[in-house]
Amino acid sequence: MSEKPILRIKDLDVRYYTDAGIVRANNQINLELKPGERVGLVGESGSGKSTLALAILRMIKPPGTIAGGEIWLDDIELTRLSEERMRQIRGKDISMVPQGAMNSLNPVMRIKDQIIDTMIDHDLGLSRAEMEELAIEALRATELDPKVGNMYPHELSGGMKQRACIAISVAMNPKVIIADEPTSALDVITQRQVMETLGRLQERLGSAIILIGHDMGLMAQFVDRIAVMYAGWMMELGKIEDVFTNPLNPYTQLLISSLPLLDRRGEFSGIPGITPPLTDLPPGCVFNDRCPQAMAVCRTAMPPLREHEPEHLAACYLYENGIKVTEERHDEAVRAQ
Amino acid sequence: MNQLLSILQYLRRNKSLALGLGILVFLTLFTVVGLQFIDRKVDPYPLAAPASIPPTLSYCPRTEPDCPNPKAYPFGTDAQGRDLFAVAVTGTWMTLQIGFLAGGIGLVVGTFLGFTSAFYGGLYDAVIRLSVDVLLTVPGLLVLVVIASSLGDKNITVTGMGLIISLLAWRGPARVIRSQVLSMRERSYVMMARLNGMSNMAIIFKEMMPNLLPYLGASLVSAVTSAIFASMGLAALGLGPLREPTLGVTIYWVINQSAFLRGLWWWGAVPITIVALVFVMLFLISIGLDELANPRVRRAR
Amino acid sequence: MRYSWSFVLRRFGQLLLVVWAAATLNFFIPKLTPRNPLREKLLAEATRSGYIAPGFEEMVQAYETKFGLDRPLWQQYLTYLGDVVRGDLGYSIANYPKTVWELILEGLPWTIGLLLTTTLLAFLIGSLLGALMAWPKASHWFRYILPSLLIFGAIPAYVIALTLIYFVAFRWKLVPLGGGYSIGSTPSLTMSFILDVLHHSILPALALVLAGAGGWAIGMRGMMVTVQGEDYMTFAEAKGLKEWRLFLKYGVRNALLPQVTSLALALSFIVSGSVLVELVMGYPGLGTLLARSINQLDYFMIYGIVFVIVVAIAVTMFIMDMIYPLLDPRISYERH
Amino acid sequence: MTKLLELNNVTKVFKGGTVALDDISFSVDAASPSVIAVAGESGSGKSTLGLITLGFLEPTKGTVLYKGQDIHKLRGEAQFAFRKEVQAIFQDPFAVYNPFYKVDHLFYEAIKNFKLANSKDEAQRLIVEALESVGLRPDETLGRFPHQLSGGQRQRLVVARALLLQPQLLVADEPVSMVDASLRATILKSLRKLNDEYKITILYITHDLTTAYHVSDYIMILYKGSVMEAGDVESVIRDPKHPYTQLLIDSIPWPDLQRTWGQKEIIIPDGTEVIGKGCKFASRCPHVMSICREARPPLYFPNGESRVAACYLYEGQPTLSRDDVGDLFATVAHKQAAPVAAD
Amino acid sequence: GGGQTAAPAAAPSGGEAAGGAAAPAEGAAQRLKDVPRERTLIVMWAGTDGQFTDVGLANGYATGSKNGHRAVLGAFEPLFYYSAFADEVIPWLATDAQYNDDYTELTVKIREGVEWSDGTPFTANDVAFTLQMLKDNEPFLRDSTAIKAWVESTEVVDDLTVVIKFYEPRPRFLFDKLYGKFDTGIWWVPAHIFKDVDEIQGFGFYDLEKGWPVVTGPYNVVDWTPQQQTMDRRDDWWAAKIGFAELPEIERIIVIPWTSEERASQLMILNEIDSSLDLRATTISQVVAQNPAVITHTGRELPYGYIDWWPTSFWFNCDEPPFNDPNVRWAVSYTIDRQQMLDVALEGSGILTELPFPYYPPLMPYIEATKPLLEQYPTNEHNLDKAAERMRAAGYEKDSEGFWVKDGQRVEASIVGGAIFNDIGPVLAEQLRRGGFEAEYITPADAGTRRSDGTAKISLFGHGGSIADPFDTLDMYTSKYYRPTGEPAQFFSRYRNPEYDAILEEMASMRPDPDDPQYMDLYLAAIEIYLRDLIDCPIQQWLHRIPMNTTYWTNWPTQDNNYVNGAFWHQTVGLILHNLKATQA
Ligand SMILES: Nc1ncnc2c1ncn2[C@@H]1O[C@H](COP(=O)(O)OP(=O)(O)OP(=O)(O)O)[C@@H](O)[C@H]1O
Ligand SMILES: Nc1ncnc2c1ncn2[C@@H]1O[C@H](COP(=O)(O)OP(=O)(O)OP(=O)(O)O)[C@@H](O)[C@H]1O
Ligand SMILES: [Mg+2]
Ligand SMILES: [Mg+2]
Repeated sequence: MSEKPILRIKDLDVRYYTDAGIVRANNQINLELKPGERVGLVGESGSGKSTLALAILRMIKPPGTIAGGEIWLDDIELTRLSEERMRQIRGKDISMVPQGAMNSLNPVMRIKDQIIDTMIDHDLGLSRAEMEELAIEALRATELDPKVGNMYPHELSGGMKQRACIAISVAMNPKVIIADEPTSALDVITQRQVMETLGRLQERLGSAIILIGHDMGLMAQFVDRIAVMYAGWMMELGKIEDVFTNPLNPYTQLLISSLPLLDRRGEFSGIPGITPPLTDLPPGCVFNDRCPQAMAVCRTAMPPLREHEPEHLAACYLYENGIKVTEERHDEAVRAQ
Repeated sequence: MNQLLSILQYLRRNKSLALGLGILVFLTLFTVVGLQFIDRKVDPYPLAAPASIPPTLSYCPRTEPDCPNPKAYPFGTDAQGRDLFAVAVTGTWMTLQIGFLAGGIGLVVGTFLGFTSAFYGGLYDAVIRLSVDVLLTVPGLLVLVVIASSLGDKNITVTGMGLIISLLAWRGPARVIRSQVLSMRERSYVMMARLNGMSNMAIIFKEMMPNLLPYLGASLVSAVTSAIFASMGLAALGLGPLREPTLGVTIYWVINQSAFLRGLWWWGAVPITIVALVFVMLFLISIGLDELANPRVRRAR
Repeated sequence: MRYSWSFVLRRFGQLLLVVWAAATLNFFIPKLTPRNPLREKLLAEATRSGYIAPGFEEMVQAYETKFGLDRPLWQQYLTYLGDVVRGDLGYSIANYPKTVWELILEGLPWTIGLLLTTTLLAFLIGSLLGALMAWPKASHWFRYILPSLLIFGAIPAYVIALTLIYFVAFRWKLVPLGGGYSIGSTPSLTMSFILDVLHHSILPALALVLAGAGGWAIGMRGMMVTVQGEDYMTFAEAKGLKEWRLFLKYGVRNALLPQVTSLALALSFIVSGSVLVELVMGYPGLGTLLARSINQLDYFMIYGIVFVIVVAIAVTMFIMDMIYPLLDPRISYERH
Repeated sequence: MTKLLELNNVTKVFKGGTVALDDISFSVDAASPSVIAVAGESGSGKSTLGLITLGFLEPTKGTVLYKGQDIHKLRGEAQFAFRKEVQAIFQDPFAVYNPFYKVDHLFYEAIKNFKLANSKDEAQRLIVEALESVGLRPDETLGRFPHQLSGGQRQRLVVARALLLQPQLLVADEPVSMVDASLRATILKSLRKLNDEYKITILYITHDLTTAYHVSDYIMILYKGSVMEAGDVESVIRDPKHPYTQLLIDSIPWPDLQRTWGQKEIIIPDGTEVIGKGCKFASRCPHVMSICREARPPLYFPNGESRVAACYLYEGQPTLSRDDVGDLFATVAHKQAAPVAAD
Repeated sequence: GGGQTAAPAAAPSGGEAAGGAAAPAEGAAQRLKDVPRERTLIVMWAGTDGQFTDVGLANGYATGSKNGHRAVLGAFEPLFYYSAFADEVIPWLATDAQYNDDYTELTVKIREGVEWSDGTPFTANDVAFTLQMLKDNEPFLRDSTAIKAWVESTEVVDDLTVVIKFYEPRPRFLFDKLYGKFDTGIWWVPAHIFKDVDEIQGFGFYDLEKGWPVVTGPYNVVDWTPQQQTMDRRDDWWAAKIGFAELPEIERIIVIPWTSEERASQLMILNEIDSSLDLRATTISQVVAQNPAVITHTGRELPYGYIDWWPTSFWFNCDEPPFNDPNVRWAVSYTIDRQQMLDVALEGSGILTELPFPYYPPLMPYIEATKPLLEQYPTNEHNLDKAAERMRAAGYEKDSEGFWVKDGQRVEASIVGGAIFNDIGPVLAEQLRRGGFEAEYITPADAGTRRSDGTAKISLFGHGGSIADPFDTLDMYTSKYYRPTGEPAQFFSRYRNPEYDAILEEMASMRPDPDDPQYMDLYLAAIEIYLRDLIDCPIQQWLHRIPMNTTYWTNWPTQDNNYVNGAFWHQTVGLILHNLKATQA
């Protein structure tokens, strides 16, 4: 894994300045993405997943703003680009497969035209006929009938709409695809179809993909690495096998144990308590008030995301260089500071 | 206290509402304080003052050199000797009275019909819908002329004017609210209310109505606006309480007596400014309420 | 074809029903007054010369018989229905022997020319302004200066018209002082005459557009705010579309749809809606004609104009229903 | 055996011509309250079934009986009792709250209308009890507006409300699909509790077979408004017989690195299928036979097990006669106890 | 101003304008010759709200037309012109008219050489035909009721002589019907065309192809749309041919429809128009001030107008309480302050009147003779004490709010007005209000009906009666016009007094002559009753304040050049047209 990352997010902070206070939606997010890699981003509702996606595309709208950090696409730093340069990158270099495909297509435009629009605005220098050709190709690539190009969104089923969205997103051969809950509104069969299509295309194009969702099952089936978010912070990041078999952060542990499995019928174990509001986080680790293993140190500051095992990072005071530590040692450490 | 603070905080963000309410406060203060300086029964009517005096803060009638009883006409007087300051002070309220009466009744009736028709559907709905469509074709002027000619030898009163305008003012709201309710009827909480054993009327009034409140508020503003427009239009056609110093009637006299040509610019400027102010106020409040009512804006909590 | 013939037929039947009901209602309303339009008319004529000739009452009665106004109401109603079906709107009482059609046709071109155009212009301009007001990336100029221009929407059109006339036409002499065309020119299909007409329509058009655009802007602003929250706007932006395309093809295009329905309604009010502006401008439109007919209680004129309005409204609505599916592909009347 | 709910040949055709339900019959036994899952892909008619059961929709054909009485003919007292005894939980835990009121409104209205309490205190006590039994802290939830609560809290409040009303039948339409993974378990647990402790029969509508598997006793798989397979949840999920069910289960993304999805190919229909004749799934079925396009398959008991499948692959096996479809779950339950031979 | 050229470029040829249609007539532009502005007279009147609704109704007897000569300005001529101001009769289409001794026959001599515009001679036959037509079409046509009641027959002696025979002595027929003055006088129709018309009142008489209307006057209409009516000079006019009169200098007359005073004033100030309907006292002063070229009857001095035959009064319904009591009527009169009305509403520019007569020279002897009576009955006095006295006499007391009450009833004194009284109306109402009457000024759309059926208890209205003879106005108060309230009455005082009726009956049969002491005594007896009972309450003289623009035309009728009254919409318009001289020769 010596390949150069295509996308690097460094210490990204995103804030929404609302009446109720400052929403710290993304805090110190660090993530690297290599070409062809599939990274999953999970976390409960409101944990800042979509915000991260929008931040990468620099589409955070007021009252939100990127408050700090850097986003590198290859050698370009996105947060400092002009709006026009950024626009050219959107859709072409970084594209998005939207959440809820149901409403993501312009209801009064034919599918084909919605694909072509992207091409026109990225100045490919193609003739109309050539672009139509490309659009049809994009549809074919997503296993849609070319006829679909002449249809309006409402004439398509949910799965077809989602494919159409994918067709639009990949039409420009992007280097990074961000898929924000692309299938959460679909039933399992359609979901599988769509995800298979997306996976195939991604492999063909060699793009990196960030899959956002809260369905751990889907993640298990699709991604190579997974990042777990909680209340705007990244709690754990690692290979999917590592995270599933050996979750480090207690939050991840609880999350995984609450998953329905075939051989555990009728057992339900949720995570007690509720997520704190992002405007009013508890001091220390954001999870400390729900964490069964919380220690005194956990109430001091948010632990940084550190590599505790090879390519397995976690933000938790329970570990030091991959070794689980006891509370006493921590207290010592705190005292030492 | 806390609540007041949060309201103020909200107003800081919702600038239109704040500005609109600001104008409202200003107009209220202006008229309420103004009332102390005038004789409400005399000053806004003809012959209360020397005619055609430009705005002046210190006025002495030319006829009396030593000026024993100086009276100022800060807004001037009109050609019939109304004190335009008194007109402004009393007329604003009269105008709003017409507007709110007509707009209010129009909205209440319209809301009731809109609600029931959308909620019960069927033949009732069809009848209401058809009636509204048909009634929409009746020229308002025609109705007014018919009423005016059966009115006897008095002018329409301010209240009467409001009532007459309200006769036709319900058509629009009925139409619009019906479609609002139609979409609302499918909401889950309406189903939930039924599961709670609530009656149809209870559902309409307790569940649906409150949620339309911001919307109704906005509609009230627009209903009031159109009612004031209507009253001014009718006054401009000479069908109104010609003696009463409502803003519409004042504008009627301005036009009728060629005030601009005669150089009596203040005669027109006073009512037009206030009308514009009133409308800007309603307009801003309406935009503000709109924002308040828009769930997408609210969601950002 | 997005709709079936049976739908068109049903919709057409509905149209006829509305026209009939509206025509009936408008037949009876003016009959509610105790006034005698003939006496009013003849009196008005007589007092113009300051002189009421003897035999006046006999004249009134003779005319009543002549116009059939002395017959029972139901007979008058049936006659009226029959005439209307044949397209015969009869004579104007106040302008006999001029027919209602003659008078309507005299006013119609002006009404259509001015009011139709200004209503559409106000719609377009207002909608565009409203959209820009809600567009976060639009220049601040739009968001702060234009709303203040919208204050014009707060002043009745005829007051705007009056003020405009006073300054622009009378004091500064930039445009003609009202009227449909220059005094001394004769209507003809020549360039110079058409330009003359356009020149004369600048002020009334300006007044109507200024007064009307505000309302559209408010509506559009609201819709645009809603549309901007839609997922497809986010997705379209993520596609890297250019600003104007995003604005027009994705934003405005969708926000405009609900406005179109209101436009249909607004179009149907152009006749009755602008009476005062026509009056102030000395513009020879149908609105003035209607207002006067109502004042004179010229039954046949009222019936005629209202009937034309009703048909216009019904037909506009019908046409709107028919073209709406073309504007909004989601609407379809295929199966119902 | 008294029937709590009975659907007889219910068909629902919507205005646009969509056949949402096609001749559905089943019944629920009053004596043994169970959780019955209704599953199927989007648009298969699940919600329609729920709404018809609740009496919010009227079937185009067929009847819905509640305790033996047609629910659309109920009047007065009986109607009122039906309203109280048949309750629901909906998918969107936000939309069921009237945003104008605090969440308490939902409880107080119910208590007031159904006269569940004689005093305010008693009402309060009832509410607190209900909240606590779904694991909510009253001081954290009551007196707040819906948007001030998390999705999980909102949904559990609805469950608590159902608990408070103690209905006989609860229609739960996708109660957890909008809730994230960590809360899902908590809510399902509460649902289970309703059935286990309060003996409430639950119609659990979902497209998520994993949760269906976890909470329900029986399951009914719908496809385009028709029953494809039905029976005891353990056998249906662990060993699906109908090709459609097999496909469904194969497509579940289990959070299990060992179980990869997508063993079965998904066939996309070519659009030539004839609607109304034969098996509805024929055009997507990998095992399609000519007979499948001829006539609607009856419900077979494959291998005499405790479930039925509408598929000709099991031709020759005993069938559930049309008249008995109504007793489907009863029969299945019976079979489970003592499988019987074909007739 | 921009854009107002008198004649636009010629249009391509095309068909003729069909009568009345609004569609732009392609032919019109070509048919019309170019006439420079300085040879064009542009006046603004007729029409309402900026529109002519009578396009194509050149027949003055058509119901919707503007009546008689007004349909097409300068096109129709009377037998005699009469100028009240010059007190002069000018024979025109006729040369002479003589009564027999008992006033039962009138012999009219027609001028030789008068021709209709289609070349047909105007003869005695046209006069006889017109009178017969009026008799036959009673009551549809203007004047028809009177003619039917008065005229027994006509006899055409020869082409130039016609004898009109009456049932009874009709000494006023000549003045009333054959003199063209103010707005009265019969309009003569061409017999050769009208004889084929079935329904006179439904006949448009406008078809440029056929040369209709057929007229005798020096102008005929050439273009007519809802926006303007254009009349061009007929150079083959009979009077020029036979040397009776010269062709007028005006080559074209354009009439544009009236909209509002504001617009008329603006157009006047910008020299777009040469004259208009009369303006209000307050506006005309502005027009004069803002355009030095504009003059009025009194030049550029107050009151800018001349007295019309239409003095304004408060008309009462004398048959209904409370105004059936002369005390109350007098109280009203004492309550109003006419001078204040003048000062405030008319900016000081009006003329009050003590009697319901226009102060015209022929009437002055009568008015002088009334002076002593007016000492006793001061109709113009503002005196609240006297008002109170009268009210108490009528049984009224003031209530706490200062209103007169009797039997718990306040005096409802709403004043029915009309647009032309909008200046004085509100002021008068307010004066009454302050004097204790529950008054309001109203302008209902059905004001006419309310006046005529008596539901209006007080109305502001003029008289249109006497010009040279007090009889015409006084006759309006006789009981022959009495109708119970609710029934329409031609004159609406609803005053009944047998004594008064008797006096008027006697006057009716006499030739009016101020020098005849018997006639004068009868007059004084009648006017004393009028004053004693104050049948109506004189307010002001009605002034025609007509702006006249000297930019293009001079020699307008003014008090220094008093050849006729200046209303160009009156029958005497011909005299004005003949007198106007181009300013820019
Ligand atoms: N436009 C906005 N204004 C204010 N706050 C916002 C806005 N958008 C998001 N937030 C807040 O930011 C936080 C993160 O939101 P985000 O949409 O990124 O969450 P998410 O993880 O995508 O959740 P979900 O799973 O529900 O999509 C939430 O608390 C949300 O309320
Ligand atoms: N009110 C309605 N009018 C017309 N068609 C409807 C209506 N409600 C549902 N349908 C149609 O009936 C069919 C069944 O819908 P239903 O909502 O029962 O499906 P579902 O199984 O609940 O789907 P989902 O999983 O998406 O909720 C669908 O094709 C749907 O489009
Ligand atoms: Mg999200
Ligand atoms: Mg559903």
